Amino acid sequence: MLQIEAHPITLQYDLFDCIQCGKCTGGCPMAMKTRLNPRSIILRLLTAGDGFDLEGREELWDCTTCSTCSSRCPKKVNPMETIIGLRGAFVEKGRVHPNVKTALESTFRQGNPLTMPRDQRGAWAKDLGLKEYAEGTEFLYYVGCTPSYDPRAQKVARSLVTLLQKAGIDFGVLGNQENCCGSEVRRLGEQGLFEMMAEENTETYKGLGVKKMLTTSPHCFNVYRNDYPKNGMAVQHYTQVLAGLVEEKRLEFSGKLEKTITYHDPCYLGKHNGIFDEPRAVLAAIPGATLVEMDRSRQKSLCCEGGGGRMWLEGTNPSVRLAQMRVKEALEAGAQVLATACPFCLLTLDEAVKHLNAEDRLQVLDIAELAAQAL
Amino acid sequence: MKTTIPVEDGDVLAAIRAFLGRLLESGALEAIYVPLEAAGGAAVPALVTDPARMAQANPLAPVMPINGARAVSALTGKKAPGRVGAVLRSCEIRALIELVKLQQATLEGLTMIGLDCPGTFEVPRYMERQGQAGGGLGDYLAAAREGRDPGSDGLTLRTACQMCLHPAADQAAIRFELFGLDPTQGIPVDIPDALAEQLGYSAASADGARQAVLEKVLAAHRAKRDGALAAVRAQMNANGGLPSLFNACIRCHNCMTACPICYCKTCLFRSASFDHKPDHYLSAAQRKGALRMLSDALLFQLTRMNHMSASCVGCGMCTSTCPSEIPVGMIFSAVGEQVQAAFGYEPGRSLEDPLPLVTFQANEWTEVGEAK
Amino acid sequence: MTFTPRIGVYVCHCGINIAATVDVGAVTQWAAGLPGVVVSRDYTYMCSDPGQALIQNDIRELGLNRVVVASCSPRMHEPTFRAAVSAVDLNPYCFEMANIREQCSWVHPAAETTTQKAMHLVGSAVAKAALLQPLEQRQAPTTPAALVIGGGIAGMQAALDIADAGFEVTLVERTSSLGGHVGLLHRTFPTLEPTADLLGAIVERATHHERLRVLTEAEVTAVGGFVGNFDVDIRHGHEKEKVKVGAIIVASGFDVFDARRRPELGYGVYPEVITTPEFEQLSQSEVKINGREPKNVVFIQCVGSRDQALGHPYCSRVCCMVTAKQARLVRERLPNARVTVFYMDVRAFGKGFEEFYDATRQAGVLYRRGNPSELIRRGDRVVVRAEDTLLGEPVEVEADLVILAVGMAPRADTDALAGLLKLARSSDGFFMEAHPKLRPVDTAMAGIFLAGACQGPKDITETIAQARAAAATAMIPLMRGEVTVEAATSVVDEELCAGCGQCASICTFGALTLHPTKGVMVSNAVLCQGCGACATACPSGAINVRHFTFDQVMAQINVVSDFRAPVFSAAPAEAEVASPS
Amino acid sequence: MNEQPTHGSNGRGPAALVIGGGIAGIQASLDIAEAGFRVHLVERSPSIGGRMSQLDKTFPTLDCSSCILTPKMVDAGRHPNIDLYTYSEVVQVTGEAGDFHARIRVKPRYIDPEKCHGCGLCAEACRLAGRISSDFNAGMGKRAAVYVPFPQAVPLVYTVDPEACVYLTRGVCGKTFKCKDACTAGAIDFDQKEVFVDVDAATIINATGFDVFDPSLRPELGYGVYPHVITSLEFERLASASGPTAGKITLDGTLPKKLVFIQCVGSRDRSLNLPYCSRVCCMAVAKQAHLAHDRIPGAEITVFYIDIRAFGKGFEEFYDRVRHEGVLYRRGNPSEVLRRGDRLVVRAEDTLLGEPVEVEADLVVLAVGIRPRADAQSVAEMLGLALDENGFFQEAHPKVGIVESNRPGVLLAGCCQGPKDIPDTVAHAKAAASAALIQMAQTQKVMATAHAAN
Repeated sequence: MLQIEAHPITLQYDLFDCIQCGKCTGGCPMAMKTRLNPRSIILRLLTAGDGFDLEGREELWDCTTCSTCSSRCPKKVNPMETIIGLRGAFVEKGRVHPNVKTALESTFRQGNPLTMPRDQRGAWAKDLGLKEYAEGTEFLYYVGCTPSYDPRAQKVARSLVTLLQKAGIDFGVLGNQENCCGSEVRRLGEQGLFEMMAEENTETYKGLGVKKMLTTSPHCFNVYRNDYPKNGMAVQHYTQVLAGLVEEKRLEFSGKLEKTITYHDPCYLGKHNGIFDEPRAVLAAIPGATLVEMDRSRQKSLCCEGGGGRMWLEGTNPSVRLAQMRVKEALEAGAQVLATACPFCLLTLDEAVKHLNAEDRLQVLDIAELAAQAL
Repeated sequence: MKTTIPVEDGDVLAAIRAFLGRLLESGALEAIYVPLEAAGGAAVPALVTDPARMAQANPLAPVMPINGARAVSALTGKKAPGRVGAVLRSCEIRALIELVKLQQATLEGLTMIGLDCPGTFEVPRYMERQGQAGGGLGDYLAAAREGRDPGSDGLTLRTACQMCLHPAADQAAIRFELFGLDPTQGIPVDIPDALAEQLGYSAASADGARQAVLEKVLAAHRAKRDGALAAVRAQMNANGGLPSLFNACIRCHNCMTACPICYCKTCLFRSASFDHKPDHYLSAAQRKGALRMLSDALLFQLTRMNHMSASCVGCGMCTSTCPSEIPVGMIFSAVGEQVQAAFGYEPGRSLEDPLPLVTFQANEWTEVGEAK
Repeated sequence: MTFTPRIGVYVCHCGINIAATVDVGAVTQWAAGLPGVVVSRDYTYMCSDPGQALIQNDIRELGLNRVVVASCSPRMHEPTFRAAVSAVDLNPYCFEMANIREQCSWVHPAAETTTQKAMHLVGSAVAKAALLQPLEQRQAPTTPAALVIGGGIAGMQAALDIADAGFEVTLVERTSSLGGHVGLLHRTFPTLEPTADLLGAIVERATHHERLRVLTEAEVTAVGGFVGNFDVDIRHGHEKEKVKVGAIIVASGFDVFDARRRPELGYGVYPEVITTPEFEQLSQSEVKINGREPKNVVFIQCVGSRDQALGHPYCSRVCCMVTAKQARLVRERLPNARVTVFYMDVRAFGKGFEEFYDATRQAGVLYRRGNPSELIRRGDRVVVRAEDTLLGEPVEVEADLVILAVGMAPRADTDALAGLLKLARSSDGFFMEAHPKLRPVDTAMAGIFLAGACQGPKDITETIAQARAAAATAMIPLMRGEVTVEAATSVVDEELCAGCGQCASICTFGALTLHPTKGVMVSNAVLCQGCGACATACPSGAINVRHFTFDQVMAQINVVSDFRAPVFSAAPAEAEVASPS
Repeated sequence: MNEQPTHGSNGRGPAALVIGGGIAGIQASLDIAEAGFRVHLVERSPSIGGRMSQLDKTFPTLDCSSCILTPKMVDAGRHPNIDLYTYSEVVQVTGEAGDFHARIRVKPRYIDPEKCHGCGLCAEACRLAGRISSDFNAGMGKRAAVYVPFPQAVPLVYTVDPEACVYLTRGVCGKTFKCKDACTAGAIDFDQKEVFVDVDAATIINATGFDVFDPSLRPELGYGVYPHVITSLEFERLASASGPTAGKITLDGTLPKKLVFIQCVGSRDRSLNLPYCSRVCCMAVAKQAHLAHDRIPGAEITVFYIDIRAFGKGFEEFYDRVRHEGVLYRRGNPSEVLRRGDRLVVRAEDTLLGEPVEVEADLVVLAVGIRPRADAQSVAEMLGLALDENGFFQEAHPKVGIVESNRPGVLLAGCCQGPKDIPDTVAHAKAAASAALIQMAQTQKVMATAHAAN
């Protein structure tokens, strides 16, 4: 039995506003392949009187927090946050998947959920001669855990650094001092740890007088922009910075890239924050590249199933993988390169291509890598 | 565009006088409002049409007998009589912008000539020193160059100027930059392109240290301001409160006459509504046991505060004209600052910002009545 | 010679309503001692004929020049007593009421303090009465003509009604033809009859009515004056003309919601996705999409309505029935096509609507409760992804024709028209009516009325009803031939006014304007409702509201703010104290 | 139109006959009278005001109903162009458009309206004081045999209830008439007889209003069996300050903790041959749920519905607000109400949960639908009007002829033509007034030329 009080949750998340219209479940990518049904959860919370039993509701961990439900709700209810809240109840009672427990402890101790040592964080960039961030530098480049430690994702960070240097951007990094932004910690329901990290990081950035920040991952960008306490810091995703540079002609591509590319909108860039055009502007500026759009793009992009802590959770129905569906769609669209702008998408789509052994027909690359190739 | 006016052997005033003269000679302007030097070193505000008279012009005189906004309002009314110029300090320009919003003046046909304002002294103190207050013009400009307080030999700037946060006249069409001025490089001036061609000036950017000096002056003024306002607010909340501050008020209404924002033809307190009948005073006294005679002294101050606190630009004229030396300007700035913050309104910033009382938002002031 | 007030005070028992908690006798006796009072009486029912006769006899015999009645709220019987005093040649504005019922006896227990409060209220009315000035209620003649803005069904119906009643009407229509949105319809619910002849009859009457002048490709450029005497500038083609009218009816209609603002529904991207207005056109010819007759038709409700995220929280009221009607048309034209309707609530509320909705389902239209989340492409078909909330599971419905039931939105140029006529807009962006329940066609501006969807989404029946209601209200000033100009309105003292315009910005009725040459503000007595907001806003105290002047109000405040208990005047009142006859 | 219409109170000139003194009749009469024509307003009950006077608050603005209705009643009662016939009914109508002749039966009040000031002393003295159930309060309040329906009645004249008064039913009432002795104005007169008045009218407006569905026709909901099952009109009277409980929502002195509202009782119900939607109940329930939430701290309120029809201006926003305040809307049409211990249980299927549910309730409120007047058939015959298949008066055309009836010159206003809420009723009544004004303006011109001719 895992009984919780339903009424306080209905008030905290304004669930009474819900008119049960089903738009959330209708668009939810996980509802097609698992028992996850946001609308039904809300109704069961509303009608549960005081006791609501979380026992056996594993599908709550299937949610990828892609925010399709919350972004489309006509009554501005937030089913995604409600699910995150319910995950908090699991965490409080210690009932979490072992992978999640390890990831949370690792973040607490090592400042990253990948159980990697803190003093290795800056290692990827040791030969790139990057500047330690000091007050007065225009940008803080916040690298993020996956691009710092994961070999495949490190390539993205390196490409991005090359681009920034080429465009003469004044930026610095925190190297080993950089701490996890806590985005996935909050999505996994560990609100306490997240708030502690948010305060700590904010103090660090305030101490350093950071005015502008750019991130590799849309998840870090989203958490600094929407979840952190207002600290007067202007945060941008790197595709926004690159799009600006391309437009101001401060970054030109001399090389050629004769490839048909299709762009997968990462949920935390598109659906969460409405950034659809900047990534496409960068791709369009690459000489020789032809851009094709998949049907499910922009607001209708299909989630790669990597967000919301799903990098550490298989989910209740691993037989069907959204990433594989996405790869098929890319192939159908006639693309040779599946471009994206998020380390999680990169890894999950890359794995899906390997799983469908389609490496010869389709390459998964980050926009930073494509842009760097075309320099 | 930015240009510089040549200065022969360091005489900044002469250069400015020449510039103003050329404005009239070239026909760019028919008349210019600018203070003229008069007997005893006084600087008397005047409307000059003869270029020759510009020889006595002294816009740098660190004194402000009247707030120029009042003069320009009278001069322009609903429509400027012709191509007129006005040499104005920042607080005069900002007051004028408020008057335009109150339909008491217009900027059509008016060319505002703004000066960086290092500050002004009280008129009597300035007169006592035959115009040499603060060691005369040279020391005054030197203080402006280094961003120091030009006060010296026991004489300090008017408190309003010591705490002024807008020494630069940003809204003016022509802007003279005096902070960080190195006369040898000429006076940096911002002029509209058309006028520059007419007068034969070409673009030239002087990389003066103005910005740094301006920052220094602002920092000093901000510190002085915070201290002064905190003091007067403490007094307001002490026993006796706000009314006690006006115990010395003698109802001369000088502050109302000098204030650029008080535009009423006849103040309510001078109209028939306030010459009460005898039994009014008696019954009021019977009610309260004792009645301050004449009963409307405090009501006048509160009503004036209510009418103009949103537009108070902090020029300090009210303090300067108060015979009882009540810090009226300080009190009105302390209240005005809070009122303006509450409406997110900065008087004199731009014509586009509507007056707070004229705008209505459906869900404004939801917390009225509850203790903050 | 100086004016000496001779005031009569009449305190009413109102049966037991006042007498139960207020010592009416004590109040009457106390009032007798007030300055200027020559007679003080009390009576059980002052509003009755004998009560009024008391006043009239005293005016004649004692030469009263001011009268105060202490009884109920002025809203109840001020007109009654004003008529009574003017019947004996005392100016109606020399009469003042003290409300000692709603503001005293009905809200306080029977106690000494209640009587004292009544005394204060009477004393305050007497103090004001001494300062009252006679005022005249003028009548302003009205021009027996009307202007209607908008040539849709609302505008035409309103114009026809006023013209039928015998008045000249000018109708201004922006486009080149009459009919508005109804002109684009093919069939209408709940009778499924063709709209062509329905509308045709009205357009026919409108174009051939002897007293109705229709100006197409025309628009109103300026409106001056006030109720009964508007002068309107109209641009017709490229020449201008001026028209003088007594009333204006706004029937400017609505815009269709742009479905592109819900990108995930694929409008403008997938050719298979059209809107209900577009289907209405399509249904008049061959129903073909991509060259072939659709087999699976899906309707989606509430596109752009009931959607706070898009700033359209309101219901557009007509789309449920439009969808039902079009579903029937599809069943009629494509018998073997499957028709599904995705809905949240089916709002078939009007007469015959629920029966029509039943018949639609019986005709084989499948209603599924769910608000579709997105449309995706699958081969040559489009797939509607939604949750069937009654099945409790997400579903994917293939379709080769998807029809979006788009809502109604305020017209893009509402701002311009609102500025022209100084009309307010409600939070949903449509024009705001004076009172949502009891004055649905009036606006805050006297003489300007609303008809049709410009005030909020409506179907044809309700549009016709509201148009005729607007016509009826507009006919009143035209038929009376005059408009009563209330006397208690604002007046500007030109000596004090500095022309700063603060009063104009506060006045919601647009009654204050800057005099073109004198640079002082001028108040329009017809538009002014006497609310007094301008008087409080004026820094110079230059504005006074007649009958509520600064001195009169200060006199009342002086009495009321005198908190000492009113003591019975020891000296015998020289006024005659009469007990009830 | 050149010459001014010679109408007004000089007797000549066309007049309108308005049957029914509810908000529809009042609004139509005021518009016609304001335009300068005469109106005969006939109301069957002792006071004008109709159903609206029984309401506490109105949606979506939550105005108090009497605050916005009373001024209009006073205006109608006092308007020089309106002849008010209350406690009267039209018994016969002849003639045709422009020239109708109607006979009005003025029922005896046994009280002289000229003398009575509505002071209420007679009611206090009456032997049956507090023993007659008040139909104004939907049978919940008590009154005497002599009464005014509600304090703001217009005209404020008392009426002796012929079926209740001991003297009128049994010929004698104790040794002395307690009421007559108490009356200081000498207004009580038991010899009063009914009077017939003939009036002419150019046009007739039928604004006879509606009745409310009797939920005992749905026995499984337990109305009439369980005292804590009431109709929405009864709930309105409980919530009203002038009602039997002065606004306290209670039947037995205690505040109900759990309330369940049931929509569509007697509407959208083909089994009772009531297929139509009564249009107003969704918003009425939303408003009542809000009132319950406001006045009963910690109340748990559930509304069972099929479709929520919040279609009017500001309705959806009001519906959003009520849900936001914590009223739980559950989709399902309850099939029965049972007693379990001292509480009631509402059994229904929550069709979104897809399973049957039982909800406990201290108070069950049935949103009863709108029915045509019981005597609609006889009124129709008297006026020569047709009724539609649901028993409401048939309009000439559902889209463009909504105020005209099948008989030229006779117009329809308000709920007699079909269920409407207050704003739609006011618009409909004003539309009828417009048609009437057109008719009278044309009759006016005919009479003027006729006069000129002879």
